[in-house]
Amino acid sequence: MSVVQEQAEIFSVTRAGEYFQFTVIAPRIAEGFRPGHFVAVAVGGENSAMGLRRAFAIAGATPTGAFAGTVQFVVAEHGPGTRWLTQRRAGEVVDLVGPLGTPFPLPNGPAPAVLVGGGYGSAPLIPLAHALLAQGSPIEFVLGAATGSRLYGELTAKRTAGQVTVTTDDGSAGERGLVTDVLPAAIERINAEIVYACGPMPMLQAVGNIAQKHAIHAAVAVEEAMACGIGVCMTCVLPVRGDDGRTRLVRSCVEGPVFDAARVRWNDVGHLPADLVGADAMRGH
Amino acid sequence: MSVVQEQAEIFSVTRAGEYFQFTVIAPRIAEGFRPGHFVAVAVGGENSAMGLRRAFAIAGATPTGAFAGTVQFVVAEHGPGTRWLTQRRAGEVVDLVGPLGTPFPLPNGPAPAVLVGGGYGSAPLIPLAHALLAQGSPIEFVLGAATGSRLYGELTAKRTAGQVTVTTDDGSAGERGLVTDVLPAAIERINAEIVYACGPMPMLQAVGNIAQKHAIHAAVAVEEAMACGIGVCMTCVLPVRGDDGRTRLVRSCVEGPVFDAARVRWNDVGHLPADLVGADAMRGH
Amino acid sequence: MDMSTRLGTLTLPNPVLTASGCAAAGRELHQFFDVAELGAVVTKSIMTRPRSGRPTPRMAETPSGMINSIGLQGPGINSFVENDLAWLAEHGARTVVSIAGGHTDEFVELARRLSGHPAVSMLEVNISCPNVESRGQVFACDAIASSRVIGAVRRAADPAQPVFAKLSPDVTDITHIARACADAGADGFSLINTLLGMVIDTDTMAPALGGVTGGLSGPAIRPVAVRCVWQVRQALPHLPILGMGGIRSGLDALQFVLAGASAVSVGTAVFGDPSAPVRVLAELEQALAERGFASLQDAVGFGHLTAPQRVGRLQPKAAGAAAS
Amino acid sequence: MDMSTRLGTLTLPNPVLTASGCAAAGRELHQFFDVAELGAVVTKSIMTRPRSGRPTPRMAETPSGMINSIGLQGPGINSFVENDLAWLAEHGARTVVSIAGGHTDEFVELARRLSGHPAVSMLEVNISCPNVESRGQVFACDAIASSRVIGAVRRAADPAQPVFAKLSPDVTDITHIARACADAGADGFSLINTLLGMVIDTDTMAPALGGVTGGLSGPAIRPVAVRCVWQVRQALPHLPILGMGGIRSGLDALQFVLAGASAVSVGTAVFGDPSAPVRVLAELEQALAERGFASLQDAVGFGHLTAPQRVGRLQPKAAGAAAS
Ligand SMILES: Cc1cc2nc3c(=O)[nH]c(=O)nc-3n(C[C@H](O)[C@H](O)[C@H](O)COP(=O)(O)OP(=O)(O)OC[C@H]3O[C@@H](n4cnc5c(N)ncnc54)[C@H](O)[C@@H]3O)c2cc1C
Ligand SMILES: Cc1cc2nc3c(=O)[nH]c(=O)nc-3n(C[C@H](O)[C@H](O)[C@H](O)COP(=O)(O)OP(=O)(O)OC[C@H]3O[C@@H](n4cnc5c(N)ncnc54)[C@H](O)[C@@H]3O)c2cc1C
Ligand SMILES: Cc1cc2nc3c(=O)[nH]c(=O)nc-3n(C[C@H](O)[C@H](O)[C@H](O)COP(=O)(O)O)c2cc1C
Ligand SMILES: Cc1cc2nc3c(=O)[nH]c(=O)nc-3n(C[C@H](O)[C@H](O)[C@H](O)COP(=O)(O)O)c2cc1C
Ligand code: FES
Ligand code: FES
Repeated sequence: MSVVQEQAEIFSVTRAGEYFQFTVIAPRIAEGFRPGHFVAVAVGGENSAMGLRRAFAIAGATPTGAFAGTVQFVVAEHGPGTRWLTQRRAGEVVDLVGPLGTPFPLPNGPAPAVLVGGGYGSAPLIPLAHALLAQGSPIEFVLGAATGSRLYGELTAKRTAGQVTVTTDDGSAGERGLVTDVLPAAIERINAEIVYACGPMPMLQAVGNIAQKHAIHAAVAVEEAMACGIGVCMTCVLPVRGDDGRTRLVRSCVEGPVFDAARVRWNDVGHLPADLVGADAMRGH
Repeated sequence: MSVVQEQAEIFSVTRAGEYFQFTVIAPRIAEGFRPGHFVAVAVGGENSAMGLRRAFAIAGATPTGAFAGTVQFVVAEHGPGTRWLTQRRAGEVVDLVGPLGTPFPLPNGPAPAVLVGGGYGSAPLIPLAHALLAQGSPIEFVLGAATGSRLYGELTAKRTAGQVTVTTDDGSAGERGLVTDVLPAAIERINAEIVYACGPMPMLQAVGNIAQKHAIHAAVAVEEAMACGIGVCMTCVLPVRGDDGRTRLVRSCVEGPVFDAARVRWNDVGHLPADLVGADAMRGH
Repeated sequence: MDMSTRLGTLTLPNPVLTASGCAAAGRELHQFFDVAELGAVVTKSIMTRPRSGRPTPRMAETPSGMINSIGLQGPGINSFVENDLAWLAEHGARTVVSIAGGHTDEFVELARRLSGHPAVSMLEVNISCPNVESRGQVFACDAIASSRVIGAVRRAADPAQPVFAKLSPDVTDITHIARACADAGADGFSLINTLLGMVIDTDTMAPALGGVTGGLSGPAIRPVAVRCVWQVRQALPHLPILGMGGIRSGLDALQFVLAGASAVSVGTAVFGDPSAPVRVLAELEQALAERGFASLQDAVGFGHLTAPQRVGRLQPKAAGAAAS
Repeated sequence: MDMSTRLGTLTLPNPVLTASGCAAAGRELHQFFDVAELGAVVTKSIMTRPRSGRPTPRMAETPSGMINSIGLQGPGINSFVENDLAWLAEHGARTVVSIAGGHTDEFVELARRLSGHPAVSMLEVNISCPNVESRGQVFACDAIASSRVIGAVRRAADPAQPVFAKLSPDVTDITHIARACADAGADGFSLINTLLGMVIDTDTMAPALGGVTGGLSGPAIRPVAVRCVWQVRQALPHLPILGMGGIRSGLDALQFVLAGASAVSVGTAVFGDPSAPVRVLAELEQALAERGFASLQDAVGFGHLTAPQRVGRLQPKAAGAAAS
């Protein structure tokens, strides 16, 4: 796989609840895509005051066949950069760098898996589901959001996997509650050997805890503010335990965004725990 | 007249040689318009790195009748701001402030006049011609440009005034040469009592000299880089002799852009001549 | 929402002002909104004599900003008092008069001239101008020169008129200059003046400005301005700050307030949007309400508070929003 | 077009480099272009020991710029030499190693460690870091501390490796610091490091960065950077300058060259466009040709020349364009 920069024509933009689904023509990115990868999109056009790219998980890529060379991603309007993006129309061109990051690890053979998505976090789980099913892994989805309009991919998930449990904080769709309320049952239902998750950090931590209780692996995709997305700036770091048991601040754009939940020191995000490699050298600075 | 800020829908954008003619819906600006006024247009959209407006002479305004409430201006692509503008399309909205500046002085009664336009400088002369003709003043146009594609308004001028002399530096349209080569003949032809001009500064100075030789008045519209366009920043100044014979740096956005050519100290533009009011206070700074 | 604020002994109905040199003396902006609606109008720095200012070109646009080199063009104090100040008084505008000088005596002369003038609510002392007695070094770049000017102005000025020192960010330690001014009697600070910058015109291949270097302003410098306000607030928490530098929206203004500014000036943004000051005021009021503040005062310096200190300063969200 | 340039005793085939901390050690950018095509790769400032850097969040976007507070996260000099430097050498990249320290001895240790290393073309001494021996005051903000570090590094370093002092714009007079470094033996200057800035998050109402303040970079600061290059060139015309700060295009780079930079670093622009350095190089070459320069060298400092001095430095336009 190699990372490339592509001028991608927008094939279509469609609404889905509060989200905007983009399909863009980016054959070289589509070719290298594996589930969990993301793209970094330039925003604001020429003379924009916004110099940094915005990251979006790839929600699908079609290297061959119908719609060959397309890449999908899903945008939630958040601030000025995403607002600019949601105002783009089919036929316009956006500047993409990708595929970026380390994708979701796939089991070596068939293995039952639960896929947990919070809000637009379900987007990268759709292509992951396809990959798992292709391997013969039974899967189930758990999708949650604050409210019904912020759910993403429920129908596609149903078409793909059959079993989808939905929760919303306000009960406007599915069960009222959090994804973590229904996750244990889902794990037990299919005897899951792995949980995949993408969504807000507290959700990822909670998913990790549940997986741990079930003594199974949780591969979770995080979202940290990124300046470069390609590994050169060191802004996107998280405290993660390495093979040697020592914790380092590692770049979520290249070593992540997918991490083993058990290795992320969630409660130390935003802090410098004393046992962090190199924390001792920070004293007096 | 009062200056207003209007969100103006673009009614049409058409090409004319190298220029783009905009017609926008700005009824309050149209209402206050007098020939010589200009508008200041915000460029780059939301999140633009360009915070300053761009100035354009008003090339026409229709306060009543068909196309009521529209304002016309002509844009030459120059740098990023004008490039952004020329990419706008009908239906989009631009943010305008206007009408700005001091308009062309009109003679008290009918008075033969020559109107000299360099490049897009002819744009504000078209509505001026209408005003003069309405007063019963015989008029003639002299239009010049570096090359044919940079002429503006030749046809409209012909329809309005009949007599139009065209010059181009390269001879690609009209006579090869400068507007000032043919201006004396035009002045003499109609016994002009006033010359109006808009175009590059060296042209304005030369027009002023010719008018002076013919002992007639020249009202010329200058173009100085402007930060605010409304008189608050003092960036757009020129050395102009006042009624008291003393030279001051005056704001071309409010006291201009139209000046009596004989009062502008052309050769001192960009300098601080010692006799300038307040130049003595600059010493040691 | 109580938007009133205090700058020393001066109470203003709201915290949004114009910035010196970006609003002339209010007259032109009055075409777009009533200048009496502002916290105050801050006038272009005035000197004793008429000044031509620097040769053109005087400005160049830069990414999210601009540089200018006006050179304090102005009519001199007499004309200013007769025309500008009279107009402002007539239109009910509260007025902060910015004064500038080439030497301490000039500042003193200006302060005396404005003393007792009922239209003058406050003096802003622009010490970011060259000191002719010190080879043109800018007063604000030297703690001793700064404190000398501020001390002299404070003594000469009307005791009822607060004296604010307007500082330059182009110094190694702005708190050092601020402390010197505070010791000399400054009633508060205006932060910040422009940063020294330069643009080279790649067509002429020479400096784009007649004055070679110029002052950088606009949103580009906002992070530097917020940092200066934060540092001075931390160093001298008892003195009020008038914050400025790249404010274009109510949320921009809120950053300054949270960092410790009791009021803000809107400068360069006016060039892009002539009614920016009143828009910023409305947006700031809404932003404060949305965040549950009962008054502007509760938000001043809020960014410095620790979590326990924050408690009690905010109303429950809904109540705050309703209060707007 | 002869694009070669000299930084002290070092000759580079072209004048476009990466900026320290914006290109890691070249490996990631090598996905987008061959790092050997650059004038040189400037590596992230390295210190003796592994460093965790500061807590997150570490960046916030600002108008035409960003602020960062990475805190010099890095693997320490040993790992750097074994892994990064080895990789750079293997890929034929010329390398400028940026070194940082908490005290003079740390800088010296780093210079010694890199002495004689064939992959090291030059040292850039990042003195914009806190001096642990001086209550954390940044070296570059103090002429004495700066000259002490630069002098010590110059003595300890390989004589074949030029030593450039990387200065901070956050000082009252950058030429004063530059002179002190020159007197201490600096072979040239890297201008500029980031400006100290701050953003307050209006949602959390607290500083946006874990480190509270951070360094402002990007096009927003370009006018300040060009001004610093201009001033140092004027003060010390015999010493070469590596210019940086907001360079995103060939014309941006040309401004620095005209102001007196012999080479430029492209930093923050890489985050928006990973191949910015090679694009800037191509654009700069074309811009020089269009303006009739026969070589990059003819353009260095051209903005300072008087009209008579300019004559003869330019070829007739057509010839110049043809040479591109
Ligand atoms: C690996 C990854 C995958 C992502 N996938 C998606 C996705 O599929 N769909 C989607 O809608 N959003 C996704 N995000 C979040 C998205 O990048 C942000 O919402 C977006 O950058 C916000 O930009 P803005 O200009 O609208 O907001 P602003 O808040 O104005 O952005 C200002 C700056 O902060 C950064 N920033 C703000 N919020 C975030 C955030 N949550 N994560 C990272 N950086 C942030 C921006 O990149 C920008 O540099 C993803 C983020 C990451 C890191
Ligand atoms: C009173 C007045 C009337 C004008 N009328 C017209 C017109 O009818 N049609 C037209 O095409 N152009 C007109 N201009 C010129 C037009 O304003 C500039 O071409 C335009 O501002 C360039 O912006 P830019 O971003 O494309 O170029 P840039 O060169 O990138 O602009 C950078 C900055 O310099 C200023 N600037 C650059 N060139 C000029 C210039 N020639 N005059 C003033 N400011 C400049 C810009 O406003 C901007 O702030 C007029 C200018 C003035 C002052
Ligand atoms: C064109 C212009 C003229 C200025 N003139 C003055 C002045 O006369 N006195 C002064 O103290 N500051 C002056 N300033 C600085 C502003 O008052 C303000 O401190 C600075 O521009 C930062 O705020 P801003 O980014 O909102 O403009 C001027 C700024 C500009 C852009
Ligand atoms: C994320 C980031 C990290 C940086 N790290 C360093 C560093 O380690 N050492 C250093 O000397 N400068 C560092 N800098 C400063 C840059 O090298 C450069 O001087 C500055 O950013 C201005 O250039 P730019 O606007 O092109 O980025 C860093 C800048 C950024 C944005
Ligand atoms: S975003 Fe730059 S290293 Fe990860
Ligand atoms: S452009 Fe601001 S005063 Fe004329």
